[in-house]
Amino acid sequence: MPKLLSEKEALKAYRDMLLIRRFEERSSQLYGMGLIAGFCHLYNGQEAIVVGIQAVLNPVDTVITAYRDHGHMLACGMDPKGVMAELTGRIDGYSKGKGGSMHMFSREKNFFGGHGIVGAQVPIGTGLAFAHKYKEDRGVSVTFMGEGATNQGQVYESYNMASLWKLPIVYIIENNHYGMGTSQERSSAGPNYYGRGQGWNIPGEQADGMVLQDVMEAAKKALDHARSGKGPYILEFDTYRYRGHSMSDPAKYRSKEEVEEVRRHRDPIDQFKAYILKTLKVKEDQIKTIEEGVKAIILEAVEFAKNSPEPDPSELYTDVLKEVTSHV
Amino acid sequence: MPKLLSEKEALKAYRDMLLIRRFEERSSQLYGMGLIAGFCHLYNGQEAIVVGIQAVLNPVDTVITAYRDHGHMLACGMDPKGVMAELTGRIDGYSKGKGGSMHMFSREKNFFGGHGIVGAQVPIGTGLAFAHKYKEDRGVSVTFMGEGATNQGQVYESYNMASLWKLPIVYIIENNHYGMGTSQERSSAGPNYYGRGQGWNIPGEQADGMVLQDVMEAAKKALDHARSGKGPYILEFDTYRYRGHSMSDPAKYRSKEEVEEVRRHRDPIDQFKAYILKTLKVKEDQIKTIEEGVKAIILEAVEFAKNSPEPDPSELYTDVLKEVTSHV
Amino acid sequence: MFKSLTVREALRDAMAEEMVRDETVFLLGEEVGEYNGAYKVSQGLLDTFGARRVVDTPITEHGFAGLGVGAAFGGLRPIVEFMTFNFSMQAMDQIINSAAKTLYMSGGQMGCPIVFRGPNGAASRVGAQHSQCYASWYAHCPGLKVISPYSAGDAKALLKAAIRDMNPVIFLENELLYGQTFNDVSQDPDYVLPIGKALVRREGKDVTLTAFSLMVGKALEAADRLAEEGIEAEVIDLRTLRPFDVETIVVSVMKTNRVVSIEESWPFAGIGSEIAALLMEHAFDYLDAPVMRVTGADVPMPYAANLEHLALPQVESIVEAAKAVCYHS
Amino acid sequence: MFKSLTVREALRDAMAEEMVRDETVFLLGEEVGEYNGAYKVSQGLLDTFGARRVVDTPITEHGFAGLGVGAAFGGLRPIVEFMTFNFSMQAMDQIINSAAKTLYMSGGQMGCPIVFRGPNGAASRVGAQHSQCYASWYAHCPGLKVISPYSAGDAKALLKAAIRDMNPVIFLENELLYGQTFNDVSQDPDYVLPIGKALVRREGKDVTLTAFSLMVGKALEAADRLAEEGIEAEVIDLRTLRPFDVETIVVSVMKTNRVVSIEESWPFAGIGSEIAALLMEHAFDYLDAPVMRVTGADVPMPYAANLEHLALPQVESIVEAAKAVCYHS
Ligand SMILES: Cc1ncc(C[n+]2csc(CCOP(=O)(O)OP(=O)(O)O)c2C)c(N)n1
Ligand SMILES: Cc1ncc(C[n+]2csc(CCOP(=O)(O)OP(=O)(O)O)c2C)c(N)n1
Ligand SMILES: [Mg+2]
Ligand SMILES: [Mg+2]
Repeated sequence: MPKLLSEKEALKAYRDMLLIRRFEERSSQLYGMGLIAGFCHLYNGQEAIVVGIQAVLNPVDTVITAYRDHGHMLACGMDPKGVMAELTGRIDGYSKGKGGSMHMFSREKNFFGGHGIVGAQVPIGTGLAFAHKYKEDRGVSVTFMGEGATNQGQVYESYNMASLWKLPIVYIIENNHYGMGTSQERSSAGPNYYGRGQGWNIPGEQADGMVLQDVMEAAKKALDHARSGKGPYILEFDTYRYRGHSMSDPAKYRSKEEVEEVRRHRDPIDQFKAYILKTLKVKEDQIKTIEEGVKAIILEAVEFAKNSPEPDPSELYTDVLKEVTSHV
Repeated sequence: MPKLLSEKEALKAYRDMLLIRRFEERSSQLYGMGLIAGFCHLYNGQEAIVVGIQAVLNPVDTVITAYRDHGHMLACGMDPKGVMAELTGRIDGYSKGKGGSMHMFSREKNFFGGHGIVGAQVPIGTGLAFAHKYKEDRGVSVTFMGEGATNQGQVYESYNMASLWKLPIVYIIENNHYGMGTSQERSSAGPNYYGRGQGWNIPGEQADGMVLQDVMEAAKKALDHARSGKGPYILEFDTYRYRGHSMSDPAKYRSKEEVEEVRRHRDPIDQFKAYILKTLKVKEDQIKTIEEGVKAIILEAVEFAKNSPEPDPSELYTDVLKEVTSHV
Repeated sequence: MFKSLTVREALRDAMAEEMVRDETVFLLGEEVGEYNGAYKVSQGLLDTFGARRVVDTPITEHGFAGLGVGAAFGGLRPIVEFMTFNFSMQAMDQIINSAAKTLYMSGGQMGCPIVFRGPNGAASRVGAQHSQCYASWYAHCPGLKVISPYSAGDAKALLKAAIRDMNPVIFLENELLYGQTFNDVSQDPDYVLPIGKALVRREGKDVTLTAFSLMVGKALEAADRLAEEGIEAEVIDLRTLRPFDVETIVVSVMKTNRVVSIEESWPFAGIGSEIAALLMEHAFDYLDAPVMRVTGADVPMPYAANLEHLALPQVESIVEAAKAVCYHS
Repeated sequence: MFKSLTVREALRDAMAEEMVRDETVFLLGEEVGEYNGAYKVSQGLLDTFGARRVVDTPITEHGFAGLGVGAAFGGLRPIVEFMTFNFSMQAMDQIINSAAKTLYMSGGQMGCPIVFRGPNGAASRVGAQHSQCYASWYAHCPGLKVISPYSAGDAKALLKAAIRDMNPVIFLENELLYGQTFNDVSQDPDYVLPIGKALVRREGKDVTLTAFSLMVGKALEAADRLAEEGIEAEVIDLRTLRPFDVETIVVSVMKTNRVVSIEESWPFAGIGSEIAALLMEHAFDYLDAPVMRVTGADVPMPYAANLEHLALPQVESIVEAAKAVCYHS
């Protein structure tokens, strides 16, 4: 473990996971208040995955995911103010309020969205890998998907091209065991997801997505593989989402006990907190400080998102086309 | 082998393969004469596959394939006259001349086409299997595809549903090593095609598609599996097409020697003829009789197809919609 | 004989009655079973009909649409639910190339009796990828029938007609209508409506408003407002988009001489464009003003509340358009 | 300065010149490399530019279209060839939801400079699944540009413009035009045409014929025939379908007062429908006759030679339509 994380890094990871958790809790509140609308998919419970992976990325690496994307954005350093203002549909949001929860991007942070169509991000992420290779920038595309999305045919079309052309890409399957109300058992044939790449000569492995260190370790191995020119790698993380699929899902397809069981025994933040307290001997008041810092950031984000104005009506017709042409 | 084929059956199989071969040779001629147009994909070289599989099917079983479909139609007993007349675009063709080479069907023979979009027949065939199971008719859907088509995502979406719901289906991959001008190596990652089902718990195996008896043996096993309620099975047959991809393909992407090598040493008809002569002690003149019979049938089909009239102009607007409603 | 029901309930009843009537009818789609439908349209169907006939699928629209087509070829009558029609884009090839064209390509042999249904167009605040209206795309294509009802009664009677039809039918619902109640729902299990007939929902002599689905409600509201200003608008609920009932519109135009077409989709090559072209051809001499189109803005759907409102046709814009063609200010 | 070339050669030259100019431009698709293109449009490009920039793909349109979109997001300028646009239906979701909408959904951040190109519409005798015209579907959707050129010179200059454009461009070619020679091809590598401008290919005062792609040729032939009968037809080559150059048509109609729109696609909600609607809105008082549409028959494309001929617009039907709107018999 010390190989993976210095104290400073551990505290940053703890802070990032907490930031995501608190951000989502606030999003839920704002949704209840009517300040956020439409589809809004929260990430509570899955925080260790994005934070663990982000910890082993290089700045040149690119990240892409589906609609359950707030965690990915915060983990890669996007400003919570801009994310929250997008959720409220305001001009200071990352997409000027035009995209909403599912459609945010940051070229600066190499975050390529935020995609609402299940599976669509997978070929796109494969294209980002193609670009890395073409440009020889040594970057890796990290392409996330849910376990439900792995049944999409475009995933295997992508696997095929990625393997044929040895593209630098790590496919990450966040297996939270449900795709909306459908459990993994009812949606997916086969022994597991990480092994489905074998048919295309893509190695894969599984790790506990609730344990930050496990995520990092697996991610490091996968990234090294992709970076060294060996082609794609698949990681499947066992994880859980605490909330319903989206804000409008009461999640009656699973028992309260099932959820409570995970929250109590496998929560990624609790587990990591226990680890840093015990193994890294971090002091309780260091933790306190972090928690207060996070609280302040979130409050600020909420205030910002409430006070940012709606986009000007003229924005309706902007950004449909980009009206410059390229002259190299 | 005697378990598989009586003398009578063997002679029928020989005749069917020969019928297909001669039919395709004539199609090629008619194409050259301008009597057939558009896309026309010949089956020469692959005859043992459809004939071998057809030999182990029950009448209730359904067959579906792509556009390289003349062999499948003849093997399942469709009338060469109707097939040839469709190729010439005449009213007595199986589709009244409206479909052409790629789009023929026979409900009577349970042949469901003839589909021009690569991969599209695979979910459709899976739906035929769904119907078999729903109706409990003990039928199996036999769904053919090329090795190029196996890269299509919809194939894996189909595998997933077929395995989840234990549908009675055998997927047949006719691996002729080229999809148009692209060799298997350049189109497909992975060690093989039949093994790609493992990720979905679907058993698969490979056999020599140039040897009729091998095809039958493999097919029998696969059909038994599907019929007994165990779900899908994948068969990959190693085969070869002698002609270009379609009539307009000069096939410059492979050497004449490569083609000649297969023709000389692995031709399915020659191999089977040698087998029946030697092992079944069939007489040369029995073979002759068959050959003459086939010749006559083909000549008759050609005459028929040349003389059948073009569809009446009024046919332009028929068959767009079916104007009866169901009242059970 | 006519009962008050929500559109959601009416659709469910249509499916349930047809499943009782015909053993080969089954429902296939994401979350249609144990979840009772993402929008609860299939509420109770799994309990009533069991997992053989109410089939939850993986999230693989291309695959399960194609599977539906195959099942239809195989003698069944699938109802394929798209959670929303936005996801039908993944299945487009199977819908057009396999379902719509095969009857023709087979010279009449291979009918494909299948219904593709689900909410179409914008819900509320769900953004560009989840808010497209597919009406004109599907209506463009021969081999399909395309229905898009407004009221609960029509939804039920037309869905039943669609299920009984021998052809592939695209049945475009609207999420914002699901909860709306109408007192026009027939309880007679044999009551079906003919596909291909528009309905005059309000008579008027000054201007014809054409609309379908959710926009019929807006057109009716606009007609109320116009009445206050002394303009009597006739409101036509198109109901079916293919085959298209141009006659009902022409008859109306012969009286009103003015038309406003309303749809929530993008303007270019939309349903309104077709209406303009058809009226040119069939009623040129009766038109006292150009056909005016009120459509969704020619942009992907924005998320922001104010922009979304601006992107969609509102009652005010319909009123304005009607006044404009009446040269009334 | 202008040279004689086939459309096929002109397209190849456009790609080659842009690949020389800009290192980020590359070509991706089935059989584009070693096979030199299924229709030989990319002849020689692999030899010149190597396998890094001329990439043969598996037969997975959905996947490689999406890969192209990702590569565009990642800073490259992909040209994605569909062997024919019929296969783009498998990729529709990536084209519309990912390529066309993302700029808007990102508030302007995520441009997607990509060209999807290939033959559109009917070739010869290839049947229903291989003969669809996608012009109106794509032109319906904001966030795209849609080009469909006729001559070799336009093909080259507009494809170069498309490759340089910052937006997703749908570039609809025609297989039957590939072998046709035009002497209008600029050899200046900096010569590009603006996207969005129609061209008057023949001047006339009696009737306006609008067309795009292969149908421009038929319209020009029809104009010759009409001239023999004393009718002077003006022929407009639309060239771009989105953004649409309504001005050029309106200017023409102000002179001719009559329009025949020609396209090979199905009539319902087609390009002709849009032209009718636009002319209602922009030139109602100038129209002396209804806009008449000559379109493909409203059926899937039949294979039989005689039926295929009947299914497609022919010179005779254009001549007849023009005479009809001129009230000339
Ligand atoms: C193509 C498509 N079909 C259906 C949907 C509706 N939908 C959104 S999320 C979702 C479930 C996805 O589950 P999973 O991939 O496991 O991701 P998770 O939500 O668990 O993170 C569904 C069915 C969609 N957005 N796109
Ligand atoms: C979706 C789609 N893409 C491309 C094509 C053009 N095409 C027709 S056949 C073919 C090659 C298919 O190869 P394979 O599956 O190996 O079958 P084979 O022709 O060898 O029998 C291609 C690319 C098509 N018909 N459909
Ligand atoms: Mg999940
Ligand atoms: Mg092949």
